[in-house]
Amino acid sequence: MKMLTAIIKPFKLDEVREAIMNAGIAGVTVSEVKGFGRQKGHTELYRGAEYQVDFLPKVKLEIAIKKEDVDRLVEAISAAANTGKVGDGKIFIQPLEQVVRIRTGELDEEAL
Amino acid sequence: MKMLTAIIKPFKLDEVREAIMNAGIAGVTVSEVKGFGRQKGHTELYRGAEYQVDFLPKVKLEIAIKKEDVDRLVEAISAAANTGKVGDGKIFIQPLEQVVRIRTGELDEEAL
Amino acid sequence: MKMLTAIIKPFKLDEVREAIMNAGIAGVTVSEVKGFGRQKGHTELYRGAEYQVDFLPKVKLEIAIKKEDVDRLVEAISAAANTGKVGDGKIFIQPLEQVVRIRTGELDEEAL
Amino acid sequence: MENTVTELRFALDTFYFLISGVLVMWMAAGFAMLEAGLVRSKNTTEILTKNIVLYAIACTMFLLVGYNIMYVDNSAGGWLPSFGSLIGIQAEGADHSLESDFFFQVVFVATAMSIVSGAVAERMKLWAFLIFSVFLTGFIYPMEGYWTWGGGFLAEAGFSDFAGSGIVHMAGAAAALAAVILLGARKGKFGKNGAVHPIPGSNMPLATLGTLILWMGWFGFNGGSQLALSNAENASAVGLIFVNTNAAAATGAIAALIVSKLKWGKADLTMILNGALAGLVAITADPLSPTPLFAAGIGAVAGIIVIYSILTFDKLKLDDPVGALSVHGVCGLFGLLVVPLNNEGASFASQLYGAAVIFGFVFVASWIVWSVIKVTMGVRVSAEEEETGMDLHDCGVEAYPEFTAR
Amino acid sequence: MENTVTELRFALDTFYFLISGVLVMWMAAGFAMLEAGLVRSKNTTEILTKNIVLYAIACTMFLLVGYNIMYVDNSAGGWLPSFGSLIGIQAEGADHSLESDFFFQVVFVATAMSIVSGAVAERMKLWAFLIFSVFLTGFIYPMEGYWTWGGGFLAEAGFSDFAGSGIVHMAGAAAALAAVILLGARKGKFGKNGAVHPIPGSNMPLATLGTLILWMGWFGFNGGSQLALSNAENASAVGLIFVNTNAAAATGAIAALIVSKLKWGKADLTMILNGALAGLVAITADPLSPTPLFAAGIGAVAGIIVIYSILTFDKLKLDDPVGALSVHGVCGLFGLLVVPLNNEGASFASQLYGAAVIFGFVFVASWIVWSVIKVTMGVRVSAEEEETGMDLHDCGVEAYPEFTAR
Amino acid sequence: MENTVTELRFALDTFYFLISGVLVMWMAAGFAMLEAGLVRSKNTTEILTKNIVLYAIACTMFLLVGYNIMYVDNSAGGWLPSFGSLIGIQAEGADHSLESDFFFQVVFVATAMSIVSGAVAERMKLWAFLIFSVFLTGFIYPMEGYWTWGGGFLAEAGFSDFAGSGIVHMAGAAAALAAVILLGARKGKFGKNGAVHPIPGSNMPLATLGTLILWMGWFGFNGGSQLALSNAENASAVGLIFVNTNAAAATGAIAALIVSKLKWGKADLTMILNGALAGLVAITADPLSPTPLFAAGIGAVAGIIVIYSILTFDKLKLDDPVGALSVHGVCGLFGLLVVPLNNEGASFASQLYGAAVIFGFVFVASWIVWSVIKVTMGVRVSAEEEETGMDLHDCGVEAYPEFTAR
Ligand SMILES: Nc1ncnc2c1ncn2[C@@H]1O[C@H](COP(=O)(O)OP(=O)(O)O)[C@@H](O)[C@H]1O
Ligand SMILES: Nc1ncnc2c1ncn2[C@@H]1O[C@H](COP(=O)(O)OP(=O)(O)O)[C@@H](O)[C@H]1O
Ligand SMILES: Nc1ncnc2c1ncn2[C@@H]1O[C@H](COP(=O)(O)OP(=O)(O)O)[C@@H](O)[C@H]1O
Repeated sequence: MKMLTAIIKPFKLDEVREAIMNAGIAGVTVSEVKGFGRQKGHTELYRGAEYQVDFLPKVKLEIAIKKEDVDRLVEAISAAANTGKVGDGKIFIQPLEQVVRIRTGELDEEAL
Repeated sequence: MKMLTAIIKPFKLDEVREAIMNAGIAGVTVSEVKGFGRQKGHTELYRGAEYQVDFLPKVKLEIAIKKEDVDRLVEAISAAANTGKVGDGKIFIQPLEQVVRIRTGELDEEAL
Repeated sequence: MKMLTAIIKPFKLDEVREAIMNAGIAGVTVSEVKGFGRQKGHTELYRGAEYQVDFLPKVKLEIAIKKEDVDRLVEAISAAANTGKVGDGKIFIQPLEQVVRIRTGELDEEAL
Repeated sequence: MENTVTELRFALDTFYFLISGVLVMWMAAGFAMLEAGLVRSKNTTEILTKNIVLYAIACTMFLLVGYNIMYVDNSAGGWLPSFGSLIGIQAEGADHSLESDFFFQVVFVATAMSIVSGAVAERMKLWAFLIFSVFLTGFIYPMEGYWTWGGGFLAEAGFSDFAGSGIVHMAGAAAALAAVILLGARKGKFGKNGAVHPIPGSNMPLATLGTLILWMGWFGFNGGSQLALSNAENASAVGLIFVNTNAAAATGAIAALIVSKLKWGKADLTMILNGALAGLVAITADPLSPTPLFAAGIGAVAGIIVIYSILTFDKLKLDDPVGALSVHGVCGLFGLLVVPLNNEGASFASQLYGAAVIFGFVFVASWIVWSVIKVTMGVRVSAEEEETGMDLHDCGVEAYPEFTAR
Repeated sequence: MENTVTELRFALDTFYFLISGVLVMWMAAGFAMLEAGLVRSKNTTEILTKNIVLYAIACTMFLLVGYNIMYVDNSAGGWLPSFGSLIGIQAEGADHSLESDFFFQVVFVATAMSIVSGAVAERMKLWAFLIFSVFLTGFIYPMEGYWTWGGGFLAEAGFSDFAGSGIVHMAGAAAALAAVILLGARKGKFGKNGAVHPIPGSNMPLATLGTLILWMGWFGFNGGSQLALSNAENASAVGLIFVNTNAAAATGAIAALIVSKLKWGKADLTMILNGALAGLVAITADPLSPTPLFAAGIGAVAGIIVIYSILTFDKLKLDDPVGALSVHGVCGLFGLLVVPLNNEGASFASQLYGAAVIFGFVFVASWIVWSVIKVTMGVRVSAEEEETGMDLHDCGVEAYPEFTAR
Repeated sequence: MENTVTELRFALDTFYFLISGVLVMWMAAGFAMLEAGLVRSKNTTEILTKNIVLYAIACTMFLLVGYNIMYVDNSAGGWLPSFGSLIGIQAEGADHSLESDFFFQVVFVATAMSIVSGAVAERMKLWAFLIFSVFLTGFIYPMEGYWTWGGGFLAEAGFSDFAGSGIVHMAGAAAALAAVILLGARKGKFGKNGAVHPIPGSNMPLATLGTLILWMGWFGFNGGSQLALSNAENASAVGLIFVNTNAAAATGAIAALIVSKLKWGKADLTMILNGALAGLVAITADPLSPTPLFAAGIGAVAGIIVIYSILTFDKLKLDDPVGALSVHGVCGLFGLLVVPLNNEGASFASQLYGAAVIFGFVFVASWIVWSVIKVTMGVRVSAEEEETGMDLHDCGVEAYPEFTAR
């Protein structure tokens, strides 16, 4: 199993969620994050002093999936989250050794 | 070492935290997330238009532990977080290669 | 590649971000978390009842990097985040198998 | 010319009633903000809904039946009011317009009802609350109000309650107490062995704003209760009432601050807010007879009482998220009982009698209404709704609905 | 002595104007809070900026030209106002100070303009809005205001609009409607097949506070529009106006609650808030002639209308984040049309005529101004700015700028 | 009959004082909200506590000693006040009730003190602040107030300050300046090489609400300072004061908007808010003599001054989170100095003299008190408390205590 983490632009969340569902994946955990990267931040103004805000709002999705679903899902997310502009985000794939469904105690692929 | 990530229902946080402490684990990092899964969301109403909210509030706990503590901790969390109703959440276990305690520079199991 | 996760004190964020940039790393994802550990919480008071708040505000940084950058970055973060007081936080290092840049489809080290 | 002057007096007194009424109406916003600040955000939309709708219901019911019950064509010294039509008709030679009087009175009813919403917050069904508010504002309050302000038997008995420490505030608290007992505490408030687990409200700026709105509105509440302004005596009286009202609130806040600092080493903001309100409630029974210094003393004592009262209700496991029972009930009673110290027209016995009658009647009548509601439709939301928050269930939208995890 | 009394009447009426004006000025805060609560947090600083600056512009423009256009030296029954200098000079033997009248009138203009900001929220350029506000408050509103309140041809035609259901509220809505059409809907509001995707506002306590502020301010709005208080007849009239205004708001809220409960099973808070405002707008056309019961009826009907109107605008894909078109436009018209039921001086025909003239003129004039702005500087922010939020682009700081992810 | 009329005038003037006082009291909420909005959320509970308690202390101290020092039995033209008992006794043949005068004056004191809390926000110990407020409101302010308004030597010297640009606002700023210097800047505000790191406040809607509350309250502040209303001349004066006050605030906001747009390309909301307040402070020195157009001019200039003043204080590394030194100090001085342009009774020299005396006295007296506090209990919280926020340390509860990560 793999743990797939995607960082995307916030306003793309709905489209990405649909893409994930259409790919037949049943669960996602989402959080709000701030991202810093190639996309440049913006200058804010407060009481006459300008300052640079480098952290931009992003949304992080964590999705535990079977190994064989990885490619399909990466494609689906990439397609849905792409705007072609810098800052579209990344997908990270990490090993996942075990999954437990708390309610039933089911394990691993059964628990996804 | 392993990194254990648990997604639970928010109101279970206190009980789960106690269970973790009782299992002799000394540290946890917690964040608020929204979860999407088998548990269905709810219909909200705003200015006469109903809409479906699929993301439900969940709490995510990240716990770095020794390999030999995994089973004990999974059991403790499962027991504390279980309500028997859909949406109780999951536990994910991932490999953890190295830990550093920033304050002292201690490494790995010493740093937990 | 590795995924490096650092938990630090919130007011150290700016310094740590600079340290990361100076180490030549181009991207970071940041989130607000609450931490529980050796550092003790504080007693709050509400309407005449005191209560213990164990979760302290922390900031979590997630940084995907090349294997060879790990040591350098750990050192840079440790130096910047260190106050010498309990609660300075930890750095966790986990395996990272694949990275995709959504905008271009670039993979792995190219995508960092 | 004489006529012009008489009419001018009529106009000034009418204006004074109306402006006082606007200030009291504004207290509806004060209660709404105070309560919105002191509940958790998952119950905030619901408490806002309760507050605005209860004001609307109070105004409507008091127009339809309440004012009539309380003031129109009643016999002096009686127990039972007469029933006539709506708000009656302007008397010949009245000092001010009937409608301005009605307006001033109607906003009082809403105040009484607002007291209840805070005490039952975070667990009472929206519709149970709204149905109760029909009864309190249409019948229970007007009935007991008639006994004193409408010239009924309590007035005759020498009971003295200038602006309503008892008739409005303690009455509201009595209705709230019945509900608090029937409802039970919020889940998680009380632990084993008498442990009290505080459930912090979500928004301190709103709670503070609400308190300052109430403080402002109280000048209308007490100042308007002189019921006339247009000659030197009355105007001077109103001036003194303003000064005393302000002084009692100020010392109430300071006293609560000091007790809080001495007891816990910290300035417990919501206790200070309650201290100010406690001073206001206590002085309301007679803001005219004391000197400003004495008024300051009354406020200070009320500011101390309110803290110990809140702690005591917690010990009794009576869960009151905003402290309404202590602020309006206990300090309302305290206010009534200190009247004789400054006002020769009142006696300790008559004050006690009046307080007992009002409390007893409102408590029992409310208990009956709440009980009927409990048996028929239920008063308490389900455990699951309480957990998820009442906003989603009753109102459909959260108070701060943006994605930010709650 | 006679002189003293005359001056005293002058003083009381002046004071009455000023206090009424303060209450209406306070409505600026009401609109600001209501709108801040009903937009997303990424557009909140910008809507706050619009609200405070529009008030400032309205006050300045009405001083420079507006009051002159509307009231000074105009011919009776005319179409075109005369032009003179500023606010004119106090007439001999006036009943109240000219400045107090100006103050009362100037805050009305701001109200008309405040209506627009809500309807165009979350997508209109700050500066396009501010430039339009110069025209509306300096020229368009004063012009149509002159036709009735300044003694122009609509007054002559028997059109009756006591406190401005049409002249202020529907006029504001007409200007807003032109903008809403030219602007288009917010991105994401309307889906395929007529789907409506609600875009919840960010802060329900602010929206509720705003509504209660407006409710409070309305006593000045309607109560002050009697324009005199200092004899028994006028004072009684003002008293009745207060009661009717309050009754209509209360039943508006209750009616909206009931419709919401019946239709969707829930208490839709922002609909209830709109219901209260709908009742207020509707009674504004004539808060003096109806009995309180009838006023309550008008409010209730308005509370029902407003919900169906909001749903209809959604169907028409006219995006109005706060419901301003329905509350001020539709219920303003409704208010005008029910005047003849209680007021013999008004006829259905003249009301319709007046409504059509005001709506037509303001809509067309606004359309022209908006169009010129659209062609020259543009009215709508870029798609990207809309996405990121207008706060960063127009104002530079977010409403809640702390690190906490938005 | 003559008596009735005299009493009626007495009643109207008393009422006018009381209502004006209520509006000024309401400014306490304005300062509380403005400051709560402009500090970080970790210091919000504490600033709320400071604001409500300082109001309470001001009211109590002014009752106990302040009013007596300032107004009772003093010799004309003197330096030192006499000491008597409390607020004195109503004079024979007074125009209005003594208590109404006291009430109006007491709320002014609170305003002066409110100015301080904003400037020292986010780093001054709660109790150091509260102890200072005892001295400012009980002694320092009443002393310098006596010199002009109590008939002391500044009044004799021809110093003219109608409603307190100097006596209230600049005085408050002088006390604040002493504290700002002694305290030092917030950690992180100033970087190397004169870099200014803005520390955005946490809640723009609250800051805007606070400003609009202050704007509203200012009608009482300036309008009530005419001190009489009940004849045509006074009533007309009050009317003009309202118009001028409103005009200056409006143009202050607009001017700040324009400067902000020209300088930075954006509409800096908190600068606009400060601009409105700057206009209000500046017109306060004489809201009666200028024409409305001239008042608008004064407001506009103040709106420009305030921006450059804020930038200058930043350059001087004097850290003032809310801009109180600029709004109340610099614009208060500006207001004093333009009085002679419209008011023949005032001369530039006497204005300068009065300003210097007030500023000098309040600054030095405050410096002494602050210094004693600094030496004995300390004025500044520890670096660690500053980091964690003052709410936890001083008050025990955060402003928004729900789990949501701060
Ligand atoms: N090395 C990294 N580690 C963790 N997160 C990263 C890394 N690089 C980028 N990110 C995340 O991805 C987001 C987008 O990255 P950015 O470099 O701005 O644009 P792009 O994805 O187009 O290359 C960042 O805001 C950050 O949240
Ligand atoms: N494949 C997944 N990857 C990541 N998180 C998941 C996944 N499936 C479920 N979750 C998380 O677990 C929560 C509970 O899952 P759900 O399917 O609703 O119920 P259950 O845990 O009872 O199976 C979800 O809200 C989501 O946060
Ligand atoms: N075993 C762990 N797993 C996950 N997070 C941890 C763990 N131990 C500590 N943390 C995180 O690190 C933070 C600091 O840890 P703490 O034990 O308080 O101090 P120190 O880092 O000095 O040892 C905690 O608040 C928590 O967020």
